[in-house]
Amino acid sequence: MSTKVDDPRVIEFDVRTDEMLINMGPQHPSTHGVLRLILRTDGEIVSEVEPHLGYLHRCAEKIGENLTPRQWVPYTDRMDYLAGMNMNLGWALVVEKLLEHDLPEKARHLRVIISEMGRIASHLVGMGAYGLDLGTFSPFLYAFREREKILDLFEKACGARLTYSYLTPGGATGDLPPGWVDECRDFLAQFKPCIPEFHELLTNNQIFIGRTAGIGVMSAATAINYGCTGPVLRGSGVPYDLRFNGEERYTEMYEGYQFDVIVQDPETGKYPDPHLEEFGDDLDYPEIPKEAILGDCWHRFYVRMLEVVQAIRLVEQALDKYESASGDWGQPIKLTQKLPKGEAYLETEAPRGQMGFYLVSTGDSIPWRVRARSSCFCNLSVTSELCRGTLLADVPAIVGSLDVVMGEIDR
Amino acid sequence: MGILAAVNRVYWHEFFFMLFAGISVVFAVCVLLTQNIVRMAFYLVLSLGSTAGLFFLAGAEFVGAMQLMIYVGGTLVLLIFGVMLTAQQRYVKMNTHPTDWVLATIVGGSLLVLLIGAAAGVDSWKDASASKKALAELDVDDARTATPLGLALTGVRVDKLDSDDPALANGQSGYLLPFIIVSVHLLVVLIGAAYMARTKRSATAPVGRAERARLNIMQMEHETDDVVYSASKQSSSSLLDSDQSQAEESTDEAQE
Amino acid sequence: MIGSLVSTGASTVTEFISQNIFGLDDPNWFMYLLCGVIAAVLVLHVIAVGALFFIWAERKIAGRIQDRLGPTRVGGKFGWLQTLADGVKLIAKEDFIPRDADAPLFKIAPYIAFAASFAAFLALPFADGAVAHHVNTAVFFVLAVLGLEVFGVILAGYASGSKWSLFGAMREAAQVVSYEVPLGMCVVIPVFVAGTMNLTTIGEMQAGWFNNWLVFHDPFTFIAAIVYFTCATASVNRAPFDLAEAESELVAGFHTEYSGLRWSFFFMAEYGSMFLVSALASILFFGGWHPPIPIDIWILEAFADPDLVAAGPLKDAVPSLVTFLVMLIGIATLVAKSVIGVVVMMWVRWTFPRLRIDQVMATCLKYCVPIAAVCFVGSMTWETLDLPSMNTINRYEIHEDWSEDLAVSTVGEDGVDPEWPEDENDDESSEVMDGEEAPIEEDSVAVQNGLSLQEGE
Amino acid sequence: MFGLEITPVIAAITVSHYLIVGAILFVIGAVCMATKRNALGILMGIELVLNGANINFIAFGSPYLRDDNLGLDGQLISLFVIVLAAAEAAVALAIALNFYNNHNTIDIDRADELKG
Repeated sequence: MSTKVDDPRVIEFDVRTDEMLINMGPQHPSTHGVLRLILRTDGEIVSEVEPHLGYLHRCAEKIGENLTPRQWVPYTDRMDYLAGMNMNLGWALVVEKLLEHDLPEKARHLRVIISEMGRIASHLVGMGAYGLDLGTFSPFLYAFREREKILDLFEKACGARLTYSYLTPGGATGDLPPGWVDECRDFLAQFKPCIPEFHELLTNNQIFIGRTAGIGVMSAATAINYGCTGPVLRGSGVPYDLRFNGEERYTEMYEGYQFDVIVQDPETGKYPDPHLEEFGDDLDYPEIPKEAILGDCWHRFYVRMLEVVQAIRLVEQALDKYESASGDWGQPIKLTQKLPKGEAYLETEAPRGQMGFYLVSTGDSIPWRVRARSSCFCNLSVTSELCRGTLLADVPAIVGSLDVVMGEIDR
Repeated sequence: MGILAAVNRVYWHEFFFMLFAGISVVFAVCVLLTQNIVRMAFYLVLSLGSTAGLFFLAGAEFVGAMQLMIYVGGTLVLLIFGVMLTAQQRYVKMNTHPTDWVLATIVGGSLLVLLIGAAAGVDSWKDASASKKALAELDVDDARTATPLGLALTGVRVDKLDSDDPALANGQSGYLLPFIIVSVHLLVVLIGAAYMARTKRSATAPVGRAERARLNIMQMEHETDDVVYSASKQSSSSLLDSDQSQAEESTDEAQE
Repeated sequence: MIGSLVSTGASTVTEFISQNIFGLDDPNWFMYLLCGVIAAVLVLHVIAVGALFFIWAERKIAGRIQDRLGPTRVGGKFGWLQTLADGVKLIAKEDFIPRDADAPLFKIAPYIAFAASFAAFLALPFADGAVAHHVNTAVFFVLAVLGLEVFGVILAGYASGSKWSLFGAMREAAQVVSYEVPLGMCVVIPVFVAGTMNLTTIGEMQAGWFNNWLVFHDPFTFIAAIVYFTCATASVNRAPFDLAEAESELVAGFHTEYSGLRWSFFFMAEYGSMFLVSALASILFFGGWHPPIPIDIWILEAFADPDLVAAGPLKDAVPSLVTFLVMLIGIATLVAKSVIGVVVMMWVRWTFPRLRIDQVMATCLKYCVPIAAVCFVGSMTWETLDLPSMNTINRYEIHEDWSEDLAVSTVGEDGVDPEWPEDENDDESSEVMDGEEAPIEEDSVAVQNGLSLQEGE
Repeated sequence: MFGLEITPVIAAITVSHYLIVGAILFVIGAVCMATKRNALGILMGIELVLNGANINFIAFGSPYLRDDNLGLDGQLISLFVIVLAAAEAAVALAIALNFYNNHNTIDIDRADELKG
C-alpha cells in the first residue's frame, strides 16, 4: 500500500491533507486576460499547474491567408495589443524581406523611435500589472499615467491609441507631425525622473523583494529548452537579443546606435551599468538584493526596468538621427502589391521576446500561408515547470513575471 | 407612572438571565441534534457565548471575558478542524444508532432529574431574599475582581484580609501553586500536542496517499470534464539545480 | 445588577433624564431601556456613519496617492455622498446564494462579523464617562469580542461552497489566531504600566501634556506601540496583511460569493474594526481622549471652584456643563486620533505589495512575538526598577465620573504613588513576586495596599 | 394598582436557577459525548460539560446571589477549568488529527484496532 512520491518538489506534509483542483481563470483578476490555469494544490502549496489556452483565438493567421499583406496589418495590432507598433514592425519587415524592398534612412530611424517607444509603453504595462499581481495598486496607475503620454504621442503620429497600423510594409502610413520630436523629447525628460520612483515603489521595496526574489527560479538551460525569449530569457542570464543577434535585415535597423543588452554579467554579477551620463546622477538604481537568484521573478522584472532605460537611450539617439536623416518616411506598398513567389521568415525583438512572422507566397497578392511565432506562447509554457511546489500566492507572481499577453498567445 | 414605578429594576436580572440561559440551552440542544460538524461548532460558539453572558450577569466579568477569549476562541480552532477534516466530503454525516439515542436519552434524563432535584432541593440556594438583598445593596465595585483575581494567582488574597479566620486574614492562601502547576501543565500539553499532531515524516504513508490522490483526481475530472491529468506524471530526471534549491526553500516554508 | 449589565456609562445620563424630564428620583426600567437604546444607537452610528466616511476617505486617499481625484460627482465637489450612492446600489442589488452554499450559515455569517465588531464598541470609552457599558476589564473584553469577528469570516468562507472562499477563510483563521498572541502581549504592556485593565482609567492617567502618553513611558512601550499597530493591522485584515481577500490570488477570498447588503456588512465590520483598533491604540498608547496640549485641563482649571478643588478631583469642582464640554473635546480628540490611525492603515494599503502567507506567519512568529516579548520584559523591568520616564503620571488625578465612590484615588504600584514610602512598597511587591508569605509585621501595609487596590484597581 | 401587588411572573433569580442551567448543559454535554460518533463532536460534548460545571462555580461565587458566597474562589476555580479545558482541547485535537491521519476519518467507531 505504501507509495513514494518520487518528485522531490512535491512536498510530503507532516499533516496529511487532501488535494484540491482549482480553476484559476479564465475570469480571474490576475491571469492577464483569459488565461485559465488549473492548479492542483495541497493546502497553500501548488503541486501542479496546467495552463489552458484558446479563449481568445481569432484565427488571425487564417485571416492573413485571405488578405493582402497591407490589409493584414491591423490584425497584427491585435496580437500583442500592448505593443501594437512592434507587431506592425515585425510584419512590415518580413513583407519587405520577401519583396526585397529597402527603406530610406529617415524611415529606419522613425521605426526605431516608434518601436522603442512601444517597448517603453509595453514594459510600463508589464511593470504596473506586476505590482497589481502582488497586491499593490498604485504603481499600476503611475505606470499607466506615463503610458498614456506615450499613447498621446502615438495618437498624434497615427491617430490611434491602441491599434495603430502605423508601421506598414514599405515604411509608415505617414511622417511624424511637426513638433512631434520636441514633444517626444519633453516626454522623455519628464519620464526619466519617474524611473527611480518605480524602483523605490517596487524594485527596492522589501515586501516586493520578499515576494519575487528566489521565486520561480528558471535556469538558463530551462529557459533555452522551453524556447523562452525576451526579458524572460535574459532574466535567466542568457545574452540573447535579436537587436544584436538577429537577422541582418533587422539588426541593420539599429546600425550606429549605442545600447546594451540587459543581462547579468556572469563574472561580476552585475547588470550593464545604467548610470549613463545623459541621465545625470540622480538616477538611483537598486543593488541586486541578496535573496535574488539569477532567473527569478525579481531578475525578470529588473531586466524589464533596465530595458526601459535602454529604450530611452535608443529613442534619444534616434530622435537626433531622425532629424538629420535624409529621405522620407517611406511609402507604403500598394494595397494589392503582387508578392514574389517564395517564402520569408523574420524575427524581431518585440517587448515580450522574439516575434517571428512567416510568409509563403505563390506569386499572388494574397499570401498562401501566414504564420506568427509568438514569444508569450513559449514563455507561458514554462509556467507549470516554475510553479510546481510553490505557494498559491506565487502563481500570480510567476505568471505576472512572464508578462504574457493572451492576444499574442491565442492569436 | 404606576407601571413605570412598579416594574422594579431588579427584574432586569431575571430578564437577562432567562435570555442568556435560553440561548445557551437551546443552542446546546442544537449542538446535540445537528450532525454537521461546522454547524455544531457554530452552535457551540453561541451556547458558550451566552454562557459568558451568564457569567457577566453573576458578576464575574473577568471570567466572562476569559470565557469569550479562550473558550469561544478555542472553539474557533474546533471549527477550523471541522472544516479541514470534512472538506473532502462536505457536510459529512455520521448518524448515531437509534439504540444509542434511546439509551443516552434515558441515562441523560435520569441524570438531569437527579441534578435538577439536587439543585432545587437546598433551601438556602433557593432563598430569593438573599439575592434580592444582594441586588438591593448593589455596588458596582463588587464586580471589579480582576486585580484581586490576579493577586490571588500570585498568592495574596486581598479579599480575605478582613476575614475572621486569622490564617486567612494574613492575605495568604492564594492560588500560586495551582497557578504554577497549571502553567507548567499547559506548556507540557502544548508541546505534547504539537508532537502528537506530527505524523512520522515518512514517504510510506500507511494508507496510500497517492491512491487517494488518484481517486480524488478521477472524481475531479468527472466534475471538470476537460481536465486531463495523469496522476503519475512526475519526472525527477529533468530537475535542474535551481529547481532543487527552490524545492528546498519550499520545504523550509512548509516546516514553518 | 443593572449597573454591571445594562448601561452604567449611561446611568448618569439615565438619572439626569429621569430626574429632569420625568421627575423621578429613582430611574425606572423604562429609563434604563431608553438610555440603553440611545447608547446602542450611538455606537451603531459610530460604525455605520464611520463606515460611510471611511469608505469615502479610502477612495479619496487612494485617489490622491495614485495621482487622480477620486470621487468628485455625487454630493458636490468632493463626492461626499459617493458611499451613500453605493449603499443604495448595494441594497438594490440581487442578493443571491450559490447552489452549493450552506444557506443558513451563509446568511448569518456577515451579521456575526458585524455584531462582533459592534459589540466590541460596547466597552470602548470615547471619553471619560462617554462609554456605552463600563466594563472593568474593558481591554480584555474588547480584544475577546474583536477576536470573534473571525468567526464570521470563517463561516462565510466555509458556507460559500467555493474553494476560493475556503482558502480565504483558512488564511484568515491562521492569521488571526497567530496575531492575537503578539497583539495581546502588546496590549498587556500599557495595562501593567497603568495597573488596570479599565480603559477609562488608563485614558485618564495620560492627562496633561503629550509626554504623559504611555507610548513615551519608556523605550519599550514605544516599540510596543509600533508592534501593536502592525499586529492590529494584521488582525483586522488590512493590507499588506489582507490575505483573506487577496484579490490577485483568491479572486475576493472569503467574500467571493457575497453580494449586495450582506457583502456591505463585511465592509462595515472591517471599517468598524479598523476604527476600533485605532481607538484602542490611542487609549492604550497615545493619550486617549486627551489632546497633546492639555486644553481640557486648562478649561477645567479655568472654571474650577477654588473651594472645591482641594476636596476632590478637578472635575467635581466645575459646573456640569463644563464637564460636558470637556467630554465633547475628549470625544473629538479620540475620534481624531483614531481617524489618523485609520488613515495610516489606508496609506500603507495603497503603498505596499501584499505579503505571502508564509511571510505573514514569519512576520508574526519570528518578529512580532519576540519583539513583543522583549518589550514586555523590558517594560516590566523598567517599571520595577523605577527607571526615569518621560511620563509624569499623577495618579491622584484619576477618577471616573461614572462612580462617585471611585473619586478618591487609584493606587499606583511600585513607588509611583507618593502616598506611601517607596521602600515599603518595594518590599511588599517583591515579596508578592517571590511568592513568599507576607510578613505579619507588615500586615497593616498589606491591608492598606490590598484594600486600596481592590477599591481603585 | 398595577404595582407590586402583581405576583412577579418570574421569581427572583437564585443560585438554584443557575444550577439548573448548569445541570441542563452538563446533561446535554454528557448525552452529546455518548451519542456522537464524530471525535470532534465528543470534544464539543466535553466542552459543554465543563461549561455546565463552570456555571455552578460562578453561581456559588457570585456576590449578587448569596451573602455567604464562595467569593473569588468560585471565579478562580472556573478560571482553572477554562485553562485546563483549553489544554484538554489541544491534546484532544492532536489525537483527532493523528487519528485522521491514520484512518482517514474521524469516526471513533473505527478505532477498533485493539479488538482481539
